[in-house]
Amino acid sequence: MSKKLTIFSLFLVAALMMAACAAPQPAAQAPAEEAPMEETAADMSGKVVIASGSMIRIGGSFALTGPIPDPGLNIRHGAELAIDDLNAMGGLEGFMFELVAEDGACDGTQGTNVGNKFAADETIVAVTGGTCSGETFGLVPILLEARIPFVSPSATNPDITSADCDVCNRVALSDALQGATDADFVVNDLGLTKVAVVHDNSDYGKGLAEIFQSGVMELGAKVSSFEGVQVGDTDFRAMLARVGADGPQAVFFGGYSTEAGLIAQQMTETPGLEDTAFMSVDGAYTQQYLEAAGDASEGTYISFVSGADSEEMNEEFDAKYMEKYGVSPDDLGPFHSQSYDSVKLIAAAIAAVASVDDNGNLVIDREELISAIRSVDAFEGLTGTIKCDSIGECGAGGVQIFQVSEGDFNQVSGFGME
Amino acid sequence: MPVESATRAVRTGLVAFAFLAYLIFIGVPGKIGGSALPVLALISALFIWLALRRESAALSGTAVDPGPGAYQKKPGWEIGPRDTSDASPFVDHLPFSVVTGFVLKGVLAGCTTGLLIAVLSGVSATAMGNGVSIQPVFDKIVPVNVAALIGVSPGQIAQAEVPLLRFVLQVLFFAGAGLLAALVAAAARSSQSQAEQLARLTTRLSGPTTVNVARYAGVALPFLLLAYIAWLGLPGVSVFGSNEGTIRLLITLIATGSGLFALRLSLPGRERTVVGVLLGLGVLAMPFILDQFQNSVMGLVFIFVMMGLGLNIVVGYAGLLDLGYVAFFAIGAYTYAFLSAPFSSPYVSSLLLLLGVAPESPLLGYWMALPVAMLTAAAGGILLGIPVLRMRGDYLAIVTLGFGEIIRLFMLNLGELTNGPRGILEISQPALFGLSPSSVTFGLLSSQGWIFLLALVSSALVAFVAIRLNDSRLGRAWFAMQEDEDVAEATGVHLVRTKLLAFAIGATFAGMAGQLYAARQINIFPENFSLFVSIDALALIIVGGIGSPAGIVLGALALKGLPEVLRGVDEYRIVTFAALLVIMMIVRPAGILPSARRRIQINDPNEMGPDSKIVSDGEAEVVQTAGVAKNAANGQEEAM
Amino acid sequence: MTSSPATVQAAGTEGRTSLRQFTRVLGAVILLFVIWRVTTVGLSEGYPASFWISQALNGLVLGGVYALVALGYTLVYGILFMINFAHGEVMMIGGITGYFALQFAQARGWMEGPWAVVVVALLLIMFIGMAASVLIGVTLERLAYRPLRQAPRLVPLISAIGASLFLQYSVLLIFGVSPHSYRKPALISGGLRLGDVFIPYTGAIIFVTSILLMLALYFIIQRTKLGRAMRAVAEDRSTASLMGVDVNAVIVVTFMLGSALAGAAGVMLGFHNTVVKFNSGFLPGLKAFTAAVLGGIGNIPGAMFGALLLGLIEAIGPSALGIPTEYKDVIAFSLLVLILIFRPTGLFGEVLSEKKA
Amino acid sequence: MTALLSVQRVTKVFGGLTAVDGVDLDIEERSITSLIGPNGAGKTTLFNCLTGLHRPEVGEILFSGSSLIGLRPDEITDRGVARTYQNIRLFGRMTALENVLVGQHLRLEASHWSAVLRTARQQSEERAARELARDLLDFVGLSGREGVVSTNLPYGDQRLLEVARALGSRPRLLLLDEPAAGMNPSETDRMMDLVHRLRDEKGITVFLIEHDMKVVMSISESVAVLDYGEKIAEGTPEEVRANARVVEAYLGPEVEVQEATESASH
Repeated sequence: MSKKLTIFSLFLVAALMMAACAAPQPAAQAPAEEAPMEETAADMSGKVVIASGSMIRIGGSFALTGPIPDPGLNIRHGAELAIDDLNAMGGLEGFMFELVAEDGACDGTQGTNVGNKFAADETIVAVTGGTCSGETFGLVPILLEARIPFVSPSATNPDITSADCDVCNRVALSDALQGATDADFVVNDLGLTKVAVVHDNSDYGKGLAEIFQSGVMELGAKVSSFEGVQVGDTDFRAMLARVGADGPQAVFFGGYSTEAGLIAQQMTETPGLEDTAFMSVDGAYTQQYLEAAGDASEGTYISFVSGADSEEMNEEFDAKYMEKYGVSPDDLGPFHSQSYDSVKLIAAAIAAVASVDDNGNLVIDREELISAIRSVDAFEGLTGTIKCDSIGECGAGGVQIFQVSEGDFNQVSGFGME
Repeated sequence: MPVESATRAVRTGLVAFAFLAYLIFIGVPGKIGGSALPVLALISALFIWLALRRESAALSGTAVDPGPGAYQKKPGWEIGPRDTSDASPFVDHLPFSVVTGFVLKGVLAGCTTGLLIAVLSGVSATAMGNGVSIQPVFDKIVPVNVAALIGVSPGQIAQAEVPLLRFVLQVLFFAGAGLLAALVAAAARSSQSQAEQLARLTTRLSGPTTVNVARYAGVALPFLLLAYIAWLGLPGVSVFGSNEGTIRLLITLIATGSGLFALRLSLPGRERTVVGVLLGLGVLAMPFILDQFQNSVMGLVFIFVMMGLGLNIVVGYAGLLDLGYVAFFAIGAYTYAFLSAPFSSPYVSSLLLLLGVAPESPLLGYWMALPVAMLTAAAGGILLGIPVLRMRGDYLAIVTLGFGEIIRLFMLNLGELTNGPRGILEISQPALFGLSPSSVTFGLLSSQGWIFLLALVSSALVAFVAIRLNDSRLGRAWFAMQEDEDVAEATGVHLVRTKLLAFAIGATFAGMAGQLYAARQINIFPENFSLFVSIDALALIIVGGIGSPAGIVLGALALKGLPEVLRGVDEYRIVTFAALLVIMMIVRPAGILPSARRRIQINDPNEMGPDSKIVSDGEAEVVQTAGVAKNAANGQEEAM
Repeated sequence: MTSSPATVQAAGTEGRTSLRQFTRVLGAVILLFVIWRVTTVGLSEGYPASFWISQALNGLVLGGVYALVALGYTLVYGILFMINFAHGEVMMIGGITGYFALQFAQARGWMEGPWAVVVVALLLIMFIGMAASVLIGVTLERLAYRPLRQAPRLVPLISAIGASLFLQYSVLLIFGVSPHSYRKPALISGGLRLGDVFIPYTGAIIFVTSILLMLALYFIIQRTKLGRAMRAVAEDRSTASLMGVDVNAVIVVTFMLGSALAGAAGVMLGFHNTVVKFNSGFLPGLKAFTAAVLGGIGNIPGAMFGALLLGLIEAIGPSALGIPTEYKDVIAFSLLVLILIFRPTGLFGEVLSEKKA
Repeated sequence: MTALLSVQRVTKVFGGLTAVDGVDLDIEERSITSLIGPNGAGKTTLFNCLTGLHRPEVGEILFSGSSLIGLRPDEITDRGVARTYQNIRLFGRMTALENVLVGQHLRLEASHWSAVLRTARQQSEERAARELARDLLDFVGLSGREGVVSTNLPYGDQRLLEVARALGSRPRLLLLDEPAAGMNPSETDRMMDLVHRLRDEKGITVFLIEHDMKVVMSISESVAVLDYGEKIAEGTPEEVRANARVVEAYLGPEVEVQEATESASH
């Protein structure tokens, strides 16, 4: 018996040695073995090498589950269409693009997991996403360390781009711009002096509401109340009764479409708010808002960040979207064009730095790609002419303000009116 | 008799169709695309095969003794081979008629499914082709799915260009699937009897040896898997192409889990010590072997192991159902965040400025912050513990749930202190002697690997403390309290102190886990600490086996690790996970690795019938006798 | 025999003098704080009386919905001593089904017809929603709970959590992620205006209907043979079965009753708040569960009272205390904690629940 | 000589029902005293008052000179009062040995830290505790049953185990609530023998509730009788047997009284 045990433990030791010794090998031997191996994706000097016949893989972090899966799906569709279009045009030097879609769930934990998944995969060239700011904050530190640039189509938190983070980019416009423009519109264009501010306690909604609040106060108007609700609430009557007691001239809501629609609708049932103006932000610039608000949506204001989009490109895009997914893009959420553009932007940057080496492999230098994204200039996208600045703000155009009439958004102010 | 089997076949087809209809409604064919039909056909084949296997098992029982008893022994979830030893002469010369019977049944079942699928897709396609709007919502998902199912593009359906042949093809496909299932079932049946005979023969020849070999194989398995993971990590090795990361993660999860089984399989004493030490070394080597993604997932798994071990003290040892455990996790995370993130929150920053601390530099490093986070969490545990001392059972559950929500809502709304929904950013990373871990380990350890290593070591420590405490008089007092609070008190257990100790120790562990979680996330937000974290922690200790640290590790591997493996099927993973949770509870309610002591499961005497018995797992069957099960209840009534 | 468990509770706590003093002091401190807040802050804001009346009405409507759902929790708990965590989802299924029924009716123009047609159609929609909920509730019981009836208590809880997630995400995958908007027919949109108080028709309907349904339930339980059987099973399952009660049938009926109420709540909430989606059952479910515990879980009048109280506190609390509305859930849960500190078995919970303690 | 336990005017009211009504009782050190009375007479309630489960509205309970009123059950156990229960209340999923170890909970001093570190002192204390637990199991006649899960013990053995658990806290006064209930004659004899040995070998004062008159008469040195919460008689077994009120309480002056007594107890 003891002999058996000895043999057995010897075997175990051997197995363990295998396990333990295997670890140092990649690091120690990788540089030496680099040259002869064709399959290797990235070498030590920070290059992505794509063997001929392989795909150029772009990661995507989308909020497919979690609180706002609808816009997440819409953004994914936009990215998929961009990949389809890129490949339909023959890809890049004969290399096709591939979207590696992951579920970021609009949540920091999932964002971290997704980021680590991309960072571990040496074939991932760049990332589009994340959908939500919290999710994107999960991606940031990991992608920064892994030197993978990302372009977010919809994370609007002002803190996402900064001078410290060279891989962080977005085609969405920062909330700072939208909040300030909305405040200007309410005070100067509508001439209101007393507004109530409501937010949905998401980092997006609350951030916007605070920017709006300070904007309004700077312009000399009064903020009668500042209230929060929760994403997913459906009964806002108690909160609105309180807001209404102060008799504001307008209610501003920072948040997403369902809550915005319901607030607009329930305002008509609240004493003191029946005829008060309602304004919300790009999160509510959807078909869903119109549906949720019903007749109450008439006359409400919604701001949206947009570019001087060419109608022709957008119509073409909408048609393709309809064809492939059987839904109109606006049914799901507002950021499909931004998503499409962020992928196209990444592809353009890749095209600028990629080169084919002697073996027929496509070589992309990570550092070059990071700076190439920042130096994109005059890229024609669905949202307009995109130009990235030094901190990664690539959003085109500006803030437009729409008023709902006859069940449709009609622009009343802002960018593109002149 | 043929009518009966025909009805049974049709019923099988109906069940398969119901399941497939569910898959169609949740959009699986649209996801699969062109090959949707064959895949669905294969799934239906699986159903039919399972049904035929059950029937064949029942049939072989009746071959010798065709009494009604054989049918009453309806096989439950165990689909595996039943005791067919008596039936072997019958099975040996498998008569031709049985095979044809099988085939007929399989084809009939397949045709039923196929016809129904064809009707479903045909009706939908015709409706859509004629421009009938079924429902706006269905219209969003149906065209793509039905198109994939028929094998045409959505556009063709819209123009009503679907040839009838396509539907015939569908029926044929499913009929073929039924045929395939029948043939497999028939073949397996004959080979099954052969295999059984072979097994009996080997057992007779060398009884204990085979058992020993199986045992050694079980013990060796985790080591083989560890070696395999290491090999997969070598440069140039690529298995299954780009999915390598996920496959390797899966194997890592299995290796860790099977290690626990290996420990249980090994003989107590020297052998177990050797296996334990080697396994420990192997697991400690993992952070160096795995890549960043796998490390990050394993790090999360072991953070949840710590949580689970802490919650287990409260729920498993002391029997206090706590649904708000996330509160202490959050307290730990936020405490560390306040101490280590620059300008973490307006209040804290101004306080720091007042104290003359530069806001950009972290106040305390990871190690210095650790006791602070633990103490804060423990204080939170005691604060929660005091008001709930008198509450029992479900009242305790809902109050703790409320407490967890209150903490989360405060974090969300106390913007001045916690920065509200915008969270706390740039939390500093744990360092080693002031150096970054990768510089100490010469680049062998990624930051995520370092977190994983820390999580491993911390959970080992936590498990050690938990096990030792449970073995001491405190553990006995907890258990006594769980069994009968009043008697425990009358026997000399200081209830207040014992309960508060359970809450405090549990909370301390959660605080540790929370701190590590904050370090892993770097940026934390109130939404990270929702009710679902509590539910996850509770689910993992119950799935793993309440009261058993090894079970908790397994539970965490299954509940926090597997969903990451299932990433490929993104939106389906939660549904799959949820279904697995229900099935798991039904198949193995005591958890994967139940604790030996608590085999006789937690029970409220009142909810059990007087003659009830609980089979906690395959090994032990403990019958609670009628008189004693009623004891506590009667004991209370005796008070008058 | 029925009164003795309560005395044990008293006995178990009586000796702990220090704890009792602690709770007394705590109670006094909290009461003083609340009075101080209400007088100095809440009232000083100078809200008119109509404001308080509107808030109270909002609260009652909310409470009515909570009550219907809470009754399902309480019924199931009373009989099986399990928390049916998926009950909120049963309600959501009712709401979703009601939405499709409404779409169907609207497509056929029934909603624009004479008022009698609209009323009949609305009732029909509610019944369809209830039927769907009943179907789901019974299926849940059969597949996810019945196999676990002999298992330890935590096991069905986890199974219920799994079922809850499964239902939510199945609905997400089948009906899509976007919320479905109910379009109120003209008959019930708008409301009654009494001076500065506005009562939405849907709110009034919810309150009245939920009271009627609760009375019906109370009648079923107290006055019918079925109710007697239910109470017998709740009291002692094995004895009841010895007395010839079909325990399985009673449990199924319990699930049916609870689910029907939840389905009705789902449809009415759909009309009132106009949106339903895959997770719209979760939060009301949680609140209703809180309400059921507040009143003493397992106790039917307790659930009704607890739900109405919770609704009122949620609506009035933030204004009365002068704190932001985002703390309404904090107030709700704090109320729960406080009430349970002083009455550890809920407001009405003595007989049934104490047996389980 | 003062009594070990002195109960003075103790009254306990539940709602409208006075369960124990101004009971006075003295129990001498190293005596065996029985408490008898019809069902529902308030015997167990008195026990509950003694062990801190109930707090009497009126009265004083002195244990070796100091008051027990207002103390928690575990504090009373710490003073040296242990008890068993009418309907056995063991820790069902623990082994016999573990049950007795829980009984010793109060007498173990090692800190929880030392349990984590397994210090030598803690280890030797644990060993001693196990030793003592085995001795106690031997003493009550359960040698060899250490590892049996208590639920699986035969009924009579469960009663013995309850006594062993109570002994774990090294009591001076042991309250036995119907120790012989439900036992067969030979088990009853064992129990009676054990009660004697408790007093003779361990020097423990025993106060027991018992219905079996044979047991009461043969082991008690003094007997107290409760009826409707009131003490109606006290004295030696012979005196009590001869007391007219006791006979009346047990047999009833009329049949209705007895019925009332029974219904009150159910």
